[in-house]
Amino acid sequence: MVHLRYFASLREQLGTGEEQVELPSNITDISGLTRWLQTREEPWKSALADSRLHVAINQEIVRPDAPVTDGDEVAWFPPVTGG
Amino acid sequence: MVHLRYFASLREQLGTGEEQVELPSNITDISGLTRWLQTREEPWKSALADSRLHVAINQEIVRPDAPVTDGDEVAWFPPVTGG
Amino acid sequence: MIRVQTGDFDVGAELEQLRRDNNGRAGAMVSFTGLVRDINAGDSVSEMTLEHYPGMTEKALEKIEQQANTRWELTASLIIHRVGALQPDDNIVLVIAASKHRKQAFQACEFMIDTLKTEAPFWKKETLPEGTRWVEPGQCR
Amino acid sequence: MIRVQTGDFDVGAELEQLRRDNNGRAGAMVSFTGLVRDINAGDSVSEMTLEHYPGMTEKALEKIEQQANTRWELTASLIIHRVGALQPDDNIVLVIAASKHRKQAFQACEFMIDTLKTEAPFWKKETLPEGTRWVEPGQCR
Repeated sequence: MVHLRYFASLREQLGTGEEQVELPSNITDISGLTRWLQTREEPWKSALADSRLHVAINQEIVRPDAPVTDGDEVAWFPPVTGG
Repeated sequence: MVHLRYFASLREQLGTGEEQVELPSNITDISGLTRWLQTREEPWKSALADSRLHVAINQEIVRPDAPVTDGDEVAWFPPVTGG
Repeated sequence: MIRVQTGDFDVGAELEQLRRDNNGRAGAMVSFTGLVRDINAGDSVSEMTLEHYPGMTEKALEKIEQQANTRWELTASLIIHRVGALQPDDNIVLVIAASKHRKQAFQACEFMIDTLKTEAPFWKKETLPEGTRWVEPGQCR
Repeated sequence: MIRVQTGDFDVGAELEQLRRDNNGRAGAMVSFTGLVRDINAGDSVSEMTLEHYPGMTEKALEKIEQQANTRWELTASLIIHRVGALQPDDNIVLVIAASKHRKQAFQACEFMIDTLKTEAPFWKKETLPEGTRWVEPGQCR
């Protein structure tokens, strides 16, 4: 299982903040995981197509080719605007 | 009359913080006034010879060639160290 | 030290605490306070909600504070960021850097708030007369 | 606003007052607090006395504040400087700049304290175990 999290405007677009999913065996990195989630019906495809989205694995920002493994917490979110 | 003021280490060296003096008629600028005060006995000569001293006329920093006129307040002091 | 909290903070009390911890060693303290503005991008803001990523937020702030302490010689530092619903004029964020040298305190404080604004997982949502909107990066301060 | 005073100041209260005066317009407030250090140039300091040039001091601080408000877009600013006898860890000086934009607040605050340190007529005298000495420029912070 991987723990998926969505924040801010993305969370609102998707209508969910988090979910647990079984990681398909052919998915090994963030790009693959994002593409797999985009095979869901809209708004998944368009919402996750935003190139400005950041991804974190286990609460550290990573690049799209970062490997994903079972047990990871993976988060997608728009550019940050705190402070 | 001009009102002369001395601050900080200079005040301590001279043993006085202020005085009123009659401006000699041949003195027209700060350089002249400083040289005239240096004709007093020591420590005046050496204390006022310090090239790092600043001079203010009527509470504005001026250069040595600034004109002095009757009624002015003239102050000598070492480099400032506030803040 | 870092804190993420819904409640307000007291800038004076935080500065005083750091001053006491420093007890004569600091010389210079620089604080940055970020406040909710009543106008943003030309629109009137009646409320702001700050969402964050619990867990990652704390890690990000700790990393920022650590980087500042590595790059500059600080005697103390602090980052506090609020989350949840805020009103115009409310405190949002407080960053303090204390050092023997004022340049170091200024640079470290500015580094921490600049880095926080691009790297810490906070998102602002504004309530305007027409409804709500998420703040875009660079749109705010 | 500028103030020269023998008594202490309360950084939190001053920030709070400026924040209230700004009421939603500021967004960013930067404060600099200068404190008496217990060690200067390697020597232990037990007391510090600040002498100033009454009248000129106020003019100099007002000019510095005015310059900052000309160069940067500030919603509020404040300079407070203490004079007289101070102990280690005591507040010496407080500079606050408030602006819509944090860069402007940082730059204006740093400009005011930097300029104050070279142009405002204050002189520090330290009491050391061996006696007293006047602080030399550049020797302190």
